[in-house]
Amino acid sequence: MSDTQTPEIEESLFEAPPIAEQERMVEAVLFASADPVTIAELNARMPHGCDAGEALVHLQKRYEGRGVHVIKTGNAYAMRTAGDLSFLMQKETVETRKLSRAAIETLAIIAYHQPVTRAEIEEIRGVSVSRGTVDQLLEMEWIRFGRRKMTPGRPVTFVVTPDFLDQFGLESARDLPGLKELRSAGLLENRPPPSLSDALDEEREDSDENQTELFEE
Amino acid sequence: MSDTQTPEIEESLFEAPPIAEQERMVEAVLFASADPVTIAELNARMPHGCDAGEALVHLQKRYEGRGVHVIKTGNAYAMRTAGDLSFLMQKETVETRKLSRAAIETLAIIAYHQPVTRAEIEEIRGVSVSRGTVDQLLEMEWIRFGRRKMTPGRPVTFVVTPDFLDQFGLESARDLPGLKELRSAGLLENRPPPSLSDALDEEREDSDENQTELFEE
Amino acid sequence: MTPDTTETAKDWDGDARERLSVEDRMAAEALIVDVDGYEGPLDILLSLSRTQKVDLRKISVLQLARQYLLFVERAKELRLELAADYLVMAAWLAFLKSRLLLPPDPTEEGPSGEELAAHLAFQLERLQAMRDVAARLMARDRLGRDFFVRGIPEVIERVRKVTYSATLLDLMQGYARIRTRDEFRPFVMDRDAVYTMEEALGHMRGLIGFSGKWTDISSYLPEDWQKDPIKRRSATAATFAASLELVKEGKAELRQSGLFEPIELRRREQSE
Repeated sequence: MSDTQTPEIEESLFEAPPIAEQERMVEAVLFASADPVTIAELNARMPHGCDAGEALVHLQKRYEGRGVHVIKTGNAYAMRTAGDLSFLMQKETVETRKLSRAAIETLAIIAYHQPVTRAEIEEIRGVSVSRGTVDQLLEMEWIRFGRRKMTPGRPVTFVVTPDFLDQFGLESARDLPGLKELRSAGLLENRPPPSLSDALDEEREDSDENQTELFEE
Repeated sequence: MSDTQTPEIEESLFEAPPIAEQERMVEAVLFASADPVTIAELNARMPHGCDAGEALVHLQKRYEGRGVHVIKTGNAYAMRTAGDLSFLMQKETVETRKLSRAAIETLAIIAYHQPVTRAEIEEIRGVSVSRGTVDQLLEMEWIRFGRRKMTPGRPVTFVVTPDFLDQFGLESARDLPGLKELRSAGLLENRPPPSLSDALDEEREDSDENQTELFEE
Repeated sequence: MTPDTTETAKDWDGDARERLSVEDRMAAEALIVDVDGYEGPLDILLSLSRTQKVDLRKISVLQLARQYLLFVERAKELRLELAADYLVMAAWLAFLKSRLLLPPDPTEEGPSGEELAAHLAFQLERLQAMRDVAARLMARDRLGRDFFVRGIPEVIERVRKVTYSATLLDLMQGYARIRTRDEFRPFVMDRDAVYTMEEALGHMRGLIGFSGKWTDISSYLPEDWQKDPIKRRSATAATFAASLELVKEGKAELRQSGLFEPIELRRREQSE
């Protein structure tokens, strides 16, 4: 290190601080500095007669194997956290969001009518089902593809997954309450004509027996 | 440290990293952060079974007498350069806004008398406290609102913040310089002017109790 | 009462005829020059108390009161504008002075002069103490001035993981919503006892052509609207309104011979 020589020449004028003290100084400067610091800058900041280069060597050795390292970047020095500890610098935040209304409705239709095609979902919902909604449910692994339907075009169907059952605490999709039960639980607010509701409930029971038939009439 | 027990119980489940490794982790996290980090935050970021509190004790010892220290401020820990090396840091020195005499006195009164109402500050200073003074301290985040006092009108109170402690290198409000002397001299008592009614006196006594509570663990 | 205040009380007796030293006067005058630099009357009192060169606990409050009143006098002579709280303090100190000098009146209520004086001494001591600790606080090693934070803080990378939640209730309500959507119909008032003007008009248009002579409009009421009083009222009103409409169209004429007499209607002859 070329800088090493200069202070020794001037040593006669000022007593330089002990090397351990110089090491402390370099440590503090490297810690607090917003940019990497060159040896020249260190020497300029430290008291007369100091040898930043030598102090740095000591410091580097001291931090070997520690959680923090002294590294050289260009011709300047800086302190950095050890690479193997980078996982500590990540903070995983888990954000819980409510599922969108479209997603809930789509999921509900799949659960009640599985296996069900996209066209059938759209027919029931009365609006088109966005690709994103289905993708989201697939990604969450709450639905999956069922077997293709034996109708023209052989469309894919969707069914719910064991994850879904797990999430909603159900033994099987058949445990989902029918409309009559929903109403008696106060989940249906408007009262449909009695004949229609009975029909729907019957339809539900039918679909429990053989869901595939539901849309093939 | 109450945190010490929990990981030991869970130790059977996961092998925690050796304490030297945990120390490295705490070192890396504290080093990387400009803001103080609580033990809870450390534990949350470290692998399961780690005991940040114990690792911290080791780390603090390691940095004793170094150019950088591990300090406790409030209930969090931080690394800071040693105060005796400030002469090296001209470049890093932040120009702080000069506080007015009124602001300094108000800050001291809040620190030593907290939680304290505006009326109490005014009684101590013998002059009304300008809005600007309180606003400045709030803006610097050295003071914040405490809970309301249980006296008529339920006035808001002021207390100092963890930032205040960090700023002045205090571990807690109990470490304020001269606090003990002031208390034993009775100068932190809320002594009402003699003309006040007895009813008011009783309330004052209540608030005295609140205060002692704050400083005593 | 603390021993200190007893001592102070002794001082007051001694001070009764004591004159302010030249030095005190100088100090008091110096204050006047720079009133703006002071933080209120308590601050002035604290500065004045320093001229007594004693421990604040042994301060002569009487002398202090005198000094302050003198200061206010001077300020008035110099026509300096003093803030109201300075004058309030002056009035209070004048009162305190009289209490301290006059023998205590046993019938008088409220705190004694000594108690008031002791409190003022306490206030001064407390303010001084606060100033002392404020100075000690500000002299501490300070963040960003004496000790420093990490210069290159490493930002904690936030890895955001989103999980979605939905309950069985959400699911069932969602399904119920879809399955019952078709059963909604817009809310309408059921008005089966209301005979509208349009109905009356339609009814009358069919009949008016045959009515060449004056006929009571009540005879135009449809048969099934004549029995039930509610229905009848509604039909009467509608029929009357429809009659007016026909008159307006120039198809009929209306007349009434007197108040509450029957209203009669007949076809208007198309003369033109």
